[in-house]
Amino acid sequence: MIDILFYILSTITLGSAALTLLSKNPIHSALWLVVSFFSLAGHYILLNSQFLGMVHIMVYSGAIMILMLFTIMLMNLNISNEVQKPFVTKLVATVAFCLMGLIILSVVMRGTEIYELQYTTHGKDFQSVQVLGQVLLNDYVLPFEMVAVLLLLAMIGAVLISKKDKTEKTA
Amino acid sequence: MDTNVILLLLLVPLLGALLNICFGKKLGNGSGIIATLAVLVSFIVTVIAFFQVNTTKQPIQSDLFEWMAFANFKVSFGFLLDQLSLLWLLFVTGIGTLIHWYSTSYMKGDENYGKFFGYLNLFVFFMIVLVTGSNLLITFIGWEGVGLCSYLLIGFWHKNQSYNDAAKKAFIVNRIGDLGFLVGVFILAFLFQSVDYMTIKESLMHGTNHQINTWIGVAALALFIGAVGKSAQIPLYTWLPDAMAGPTPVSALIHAATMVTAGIFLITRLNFVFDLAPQIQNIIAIVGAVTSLFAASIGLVQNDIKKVLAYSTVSQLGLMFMAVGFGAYEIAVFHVITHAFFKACLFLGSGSVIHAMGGEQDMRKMGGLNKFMKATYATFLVATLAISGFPPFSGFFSKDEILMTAFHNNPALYIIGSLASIMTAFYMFRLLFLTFFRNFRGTQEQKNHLHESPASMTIPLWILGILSVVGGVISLPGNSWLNNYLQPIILNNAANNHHAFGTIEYVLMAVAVIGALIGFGMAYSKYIKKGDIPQEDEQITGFHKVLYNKYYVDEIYMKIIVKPIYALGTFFRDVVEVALSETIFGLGKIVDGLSLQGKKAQNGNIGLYLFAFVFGVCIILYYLFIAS
Amino acid sequence: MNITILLLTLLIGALATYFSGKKSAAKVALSFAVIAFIETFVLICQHNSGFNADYSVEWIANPNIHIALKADGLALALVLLNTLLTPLIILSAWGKHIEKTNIFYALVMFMCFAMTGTFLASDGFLYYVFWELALIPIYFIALLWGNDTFEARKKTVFKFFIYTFAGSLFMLVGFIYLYQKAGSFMLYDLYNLNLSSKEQYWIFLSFFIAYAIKIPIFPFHTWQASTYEKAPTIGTMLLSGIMLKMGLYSIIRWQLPIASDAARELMPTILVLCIIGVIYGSIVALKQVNIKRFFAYSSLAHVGLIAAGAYTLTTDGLRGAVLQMIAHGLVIVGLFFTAEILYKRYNTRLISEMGGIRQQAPKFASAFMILVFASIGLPGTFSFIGEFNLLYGLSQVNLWYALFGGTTIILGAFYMLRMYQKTMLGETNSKPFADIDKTEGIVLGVIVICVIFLGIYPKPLTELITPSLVEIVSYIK
Amino acid sequence: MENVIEIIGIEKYIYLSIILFCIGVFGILFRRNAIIMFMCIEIMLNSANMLLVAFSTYHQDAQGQVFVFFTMAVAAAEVAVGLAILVTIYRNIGSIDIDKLKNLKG
Amino acid sequence: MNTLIAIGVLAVLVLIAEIINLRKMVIPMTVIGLLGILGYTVCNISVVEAYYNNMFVSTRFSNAFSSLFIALTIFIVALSNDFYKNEFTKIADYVSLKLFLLMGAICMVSFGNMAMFFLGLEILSITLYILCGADRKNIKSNESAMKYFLLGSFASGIVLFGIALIYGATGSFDIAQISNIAVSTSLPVWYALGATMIIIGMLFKVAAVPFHFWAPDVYQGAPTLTTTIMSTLVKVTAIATLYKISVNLLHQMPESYMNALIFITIITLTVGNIMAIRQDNMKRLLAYSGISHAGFMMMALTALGSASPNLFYYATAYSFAGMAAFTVLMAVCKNNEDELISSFDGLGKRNPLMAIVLSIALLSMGGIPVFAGFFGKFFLFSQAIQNGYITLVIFGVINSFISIYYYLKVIIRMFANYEETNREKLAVPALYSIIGTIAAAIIIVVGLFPSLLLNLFN
Repeated sequence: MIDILFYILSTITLGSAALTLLSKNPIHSALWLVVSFFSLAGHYILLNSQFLGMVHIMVYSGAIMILMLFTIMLMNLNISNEVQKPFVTKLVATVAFCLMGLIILSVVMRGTEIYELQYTTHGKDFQSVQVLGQVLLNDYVLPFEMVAVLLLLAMIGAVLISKKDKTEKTA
Repeated sequence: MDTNVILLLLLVPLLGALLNICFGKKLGNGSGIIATLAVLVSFIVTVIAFFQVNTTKQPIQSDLFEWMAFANFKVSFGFLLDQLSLLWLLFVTGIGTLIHWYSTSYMKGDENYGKFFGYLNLFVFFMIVLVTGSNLLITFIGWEGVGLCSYLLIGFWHKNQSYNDAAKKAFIVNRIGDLGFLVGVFILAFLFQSVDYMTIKESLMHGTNHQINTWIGVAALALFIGAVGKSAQIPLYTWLPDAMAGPTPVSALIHAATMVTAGIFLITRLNFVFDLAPQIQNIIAIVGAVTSLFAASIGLVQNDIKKVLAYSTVSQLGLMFMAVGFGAYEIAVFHVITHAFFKACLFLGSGSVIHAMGGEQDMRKMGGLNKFMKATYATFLVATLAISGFPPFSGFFSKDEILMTAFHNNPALYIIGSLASIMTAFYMFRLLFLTFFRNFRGTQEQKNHLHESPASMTIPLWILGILSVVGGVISLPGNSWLNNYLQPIILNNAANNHHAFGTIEYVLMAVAVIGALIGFGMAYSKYIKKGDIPQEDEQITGFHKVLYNKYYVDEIYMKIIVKPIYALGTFFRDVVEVALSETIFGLGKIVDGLSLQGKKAQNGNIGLYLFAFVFGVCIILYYLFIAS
Repeated sequence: MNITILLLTLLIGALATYFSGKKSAAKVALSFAVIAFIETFVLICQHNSGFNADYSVEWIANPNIHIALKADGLALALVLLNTLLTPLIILSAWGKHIEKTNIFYALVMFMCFAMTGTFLASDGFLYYVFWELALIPIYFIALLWGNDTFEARKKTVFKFFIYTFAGSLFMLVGFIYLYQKAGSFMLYDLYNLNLSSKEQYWIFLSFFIAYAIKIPIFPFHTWQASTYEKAPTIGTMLLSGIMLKMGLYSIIRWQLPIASDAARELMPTILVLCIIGVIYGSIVALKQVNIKRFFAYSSLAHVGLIAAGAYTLTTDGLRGAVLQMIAHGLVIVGLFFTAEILYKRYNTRLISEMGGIRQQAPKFASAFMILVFASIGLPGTFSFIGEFNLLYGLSQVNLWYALFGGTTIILGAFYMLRMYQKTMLGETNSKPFADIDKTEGIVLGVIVICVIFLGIYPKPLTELITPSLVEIVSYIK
Repeated sequence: MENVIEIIGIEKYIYLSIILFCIGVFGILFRRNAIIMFMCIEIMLNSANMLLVAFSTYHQDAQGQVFVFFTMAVAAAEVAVGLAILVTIYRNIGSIDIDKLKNLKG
Repeated sequence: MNTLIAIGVLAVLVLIAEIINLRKMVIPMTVIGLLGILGYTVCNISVVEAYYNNMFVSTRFSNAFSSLFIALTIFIVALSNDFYKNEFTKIADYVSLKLFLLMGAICMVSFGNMAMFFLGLEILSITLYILCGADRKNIKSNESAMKYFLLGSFASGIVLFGIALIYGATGSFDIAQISNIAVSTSLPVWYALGATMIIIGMLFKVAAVPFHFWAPDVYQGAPTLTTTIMSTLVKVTAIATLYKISVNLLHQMPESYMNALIFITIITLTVGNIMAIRQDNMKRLLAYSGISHAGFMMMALTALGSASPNLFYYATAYSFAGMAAFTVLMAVCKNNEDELISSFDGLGKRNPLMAIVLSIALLSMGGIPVFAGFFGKFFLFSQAIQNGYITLVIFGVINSFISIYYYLKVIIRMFANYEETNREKLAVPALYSIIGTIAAAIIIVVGLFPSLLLNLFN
């Protein structure tokens, strides 16, 4: 049951990810990506990380993708007028994709043969919101603060780059 | 005392040289006087020293200071006045004084009058160094020093580039010999841990090591090459005829009387070394004999008065080498001395002629000068008789001794020597007849100008003429003063085991005289009786032409040595240099080209960068995880 | 006297010259150079009286690097050459209009400083630092004050710099390797290392590249002629007179004692190279049309012989090398100065456009002639002493080397006299040629006097250097 | 749901995320529309997130999930800045085709 | 740790100053503040301590590098005054961004946990994306920002994937723990794969070949001050982090890792230098030279664990030389469209001080003795030889003289006596002159007394 679910979700994830980059219309791509993110959230929930799954949906599908859609619409890119890459480039891209996938996969597969998987539950709670909160705000408080710094500077930066200043308007 | 004598001997000419070179312009005519006096002082010192040594039988020796030090030996700046060096000094300074005196008139009016005497004095200085050096390296200073002066004096009229060529040639050819000299020094120094004559002699006298004999042979050969260069023997003789470009007194002093005999001096000095290398002695004798014949044959047809004398000098030097080669050092020395007298006389005489002719040297333009220049003619005649070997002139004795020695040692060489002597007589009388007899063939202007030279020129001529006549007394057959005198120097003295003076010797003498007469007769019949005048250059044909062009030796040397070197120079400059430079800096060009290609590859396309990135990752992963 | 004073004098001299302004720069530089010469003289006197002027203080603790100076006879002799030539070189441009005079002379003084340092340093690292430092001023001197168009000389000077720099980097690698072995850069620590023959082989080669380019030894000489041609004459004098001696000195001081087995093993090859250089340089010189290039090739021939002498590994060869270094330094500086005088008067360096000067300028002609004859090793000049030592050293190894090396005395005479004939002799030139003036006279006079005096009485120098050489040879054995 | 890793196996998750990652890479190589490329980068980051969560469960350790939070923040910041840059480019050249950005080369 | 906090506080103060309209105070305040922080850090250089549950670990290595970063930031902030003259209203943004960048850099060398490493990396990168694109009306600036952003986030993705894999293998983000686990037990291949991916990500940051393509383009397009930051501060940070990561992750790796690293080092050296030869843009030239310097610094990876003083020395020498060079570049090219090398023609006449500063900087980079760059190379070569990597050293040597070639080309142009370049004197803001001189002085002083820096490590 669970493994069927896993396979279905995986298919959706991979399929929608592939469609994201194969769609000619950027809006379609964005929507396919949302689908992909939702399926990933499904994976998270499958892995019993409900909280993370929800956060994921909120941040990615809710914030990031909306931002992207806004941008796409702002630039009026809904009609695909993108010039396609030449065929050779596409071929090479495909080759690169296959090559990289094959190499990494084969590395991992060969590795797992040697490494015997052991899995024993210790039964402790490790993924409830409470535990996550504790870990995040006790052990990981410094990175947490750094994330704050990161977001602050991203904000400053985004404003710095995209804000039109008054002199420009008058000019 | 000894040191002072040596210093006086050396420094007076040096001082004269420096004075004349530095202040020649200011001294004016005084420079000639200063120079002559300087040499005269040396001569007087030499005479005093000569008598001292002759009485005490002890050489005067002085080491001034340590000059060079090597790992296994030291070279001191030392001088040695022994019988041999004094003998040389006597005629060097003696004839030197005369020639200086002669030059005061000869060179009068030259713009570099002072410098001329400066160089002459410098030459005398170096010649003194050469003969008095107590070791090979001091001798080498003199050896090269006289070469330097020879260079300076041959090219004295430096505005004429062909004279400069001659000077250069003289120096360079001499240097070939000098390399031989140096190699000889290296071997001797290596063998004996010394370059000092006395020390080498000592160590040779006490215990000869047979193993070193081959090396001694090599050393002797090398030193002989040095002598060949300096004394103008085959194959390095070509510079001497060209050296006649210098002022005539120079030819007399340097290229006839003194410097060119340095080779004989060296070999005599090192007789103890050469005695150990019989094969080399053989070579020396052969080279000497061949040179004498070869040069004499060229002399037969030359028309330049000085060239004839030059080839004659080469030829006479050949005879001396022949003597040296037979181990008859004292005979060679004897001939050196007599040769110095008569050849100096001949050169100065020819100088007088040239002076009178206003610089003309071609005998075809002369003739009948005996009427105008009595003193010159007389002395010239005497010297000619001497060189041709007519008794009782000095040349007869010395030449005869050489031929006699040759006859005893190697009859083939005797015949060659005799032939050379006959030729000598012929060309000398040819010279005499063409110059002084019959009618004057020059221009009217020259004829009006003809005059006897001033006393300062004729007196030296007379003195030398007299010496040419009586010079033979120092080594009369049977009772040779010279042999006894040189006994301490020459280990293997011919006086000790001299062959008996018998019938055969008288026959040989007679043969020699007849030979001289034949030469005289042929010259007489051709140039007096028939009244031949040598042909113009372009009319000369056949073997005569070969002779006239000196067997084309100069041309051959030019073709096989000088030209290839130049060609090589051009080749190196234009091909090898460029190629080397290109190969080494070509690497730079390759890098530069790579850079250009790289610049093209970096085309600004993000896609490309990403591809590179991804492929880079793939390659790294492949290498790390799959390949290994 | 402390040895560092000498170095400081030169360094301060460089700075003082820079700050002295354009008008007095030459004077300041000259006075400091003369002071340095006097100091060197004092040092040598002290050395002769047994005073040990070695100096050592730690510079960097890890890696173990010292500011170590060794003032033995060998080093002092070369320092003497350096400090004697520097004032002469400065004098040689006396009164000549030079742009940015202060910078120019400051660079000259700085170069003198660096070269002195190279000769004195006994810590390999310090030595390397000085070695490289000497390269920078000459680069700028040649580049900014050189002849020909800027583009042309840029290319040449560039090649020179890169080439020599490239060579010396390999030496640096060698030094680093040695340091790893010895844990120190100090001269004696390196001498006492026990290196395997393979290590020695590589060390030797890494040093050899640096030195062969600097000296230069055939076939590494391709930078030489064009750089000499393009550099201003002062630069050429510094290069040929002193700088290439750095390479030769280093062979003796560093390369041979450290990698002696390799030196012995490779000796035939290197001697052959050196001797090819002698003959090759002479023959190429014959066909040169530019007088500075001509001297450059003559220099190639001479230093080839010097290098050959050094590589004989005999005391005599080494002594000859050192003596000839000094002799060659003096003579080549004199010769380049004559080239400069010729250029000043005629505004050309083409030999073919000269000639017929001797009568017009007898003093100049005489001085030039003495230099020419000194250059070809006439006995009585200092070069002969060196050359004889060298050839004798070579003959001890193998007579053939001496014979082929000795061709220099024939070929040298050949090209030198040919050049002299073409430049000085012949029909009096229609162009006027002023005889030398006072400063020119001083420069040439000092050189001529030194060359002749040392040719007759070389003992002070020989005694100065021999103990050091004997010591070095003892390390080689 | 307790032992989802046990049932499915951690390696499957790894394969999944690797493939997802490679799809992201492929997209970046494949497209020249900058905004799609942004999306592909998001896919890559998400594949890593996926992996982190899977390993977090596998190790029964909360740190992995905490790390995912940070990643999300980073992704958000990146996207914000990236879109800002994209907007300025669009303002300047009226296109977001990265192949038109070829002024800098050589 | 206090350093990091203080910088954060300073950054916030800068933002506050903007709000209360004290823009003129921003730069002096920042410089003074940073000087204080620098003093504090240097004084506490020997403090070895872990903070916040091992998130932030201060060691000699991290303290020394932090000090270097702070010093570089001081220079950069000081340069901002004249550089942003036309955009003075945004000065607080710019300065605070630089301070954030500094925080990121310090996190990267002091991290004790992968989270800190990753966040530091991202703070650094994102700030740079912003700074690259800051000159937004300039299409080149946009382009460079875009290129950097795309490639940078791609690299971030790889790093993150690597971190995830390592986490999978070890179950920890703590670098010390990971290191221990890696030594003590045999790990699945994920670990090696993860480590490789992280290192690849860092190789991208240091612009090692073949991940170097972005560097010249981005350097050229970015505002010059940003380029300065990238080629000094960021490059040094990246290399220090690479070193630290390698030390912690790469021990007991098979020989092939070292081979790969050495190979990458060699091609980085070579490609960087060869490409630099034909450049006619000064910024590109410095970018390529920066690539080759990265190669030199990567030599430190041949002696993991013992090379930190050498690496630090080289990093200092290189970054101050870069600082000096870029200061001159800014002074010379401030009004030019392009930073062509030809704009340096005749600088020796137009402004001798700047010409000398640039010459010193370039000669130092080229490795001419007494300048710090030489000793840097020397130490690295020396250590590589010690570890037996002679091939590497030989390539280093060959590259040294290739690099001299193009450095000299610039120097020649400055001192050339071109007639046509007899342009008027170049007026340079006083701060530029001061900063250039100080940087040059540091190069020389550090060169003459290398122990000053080397002793920081013992």
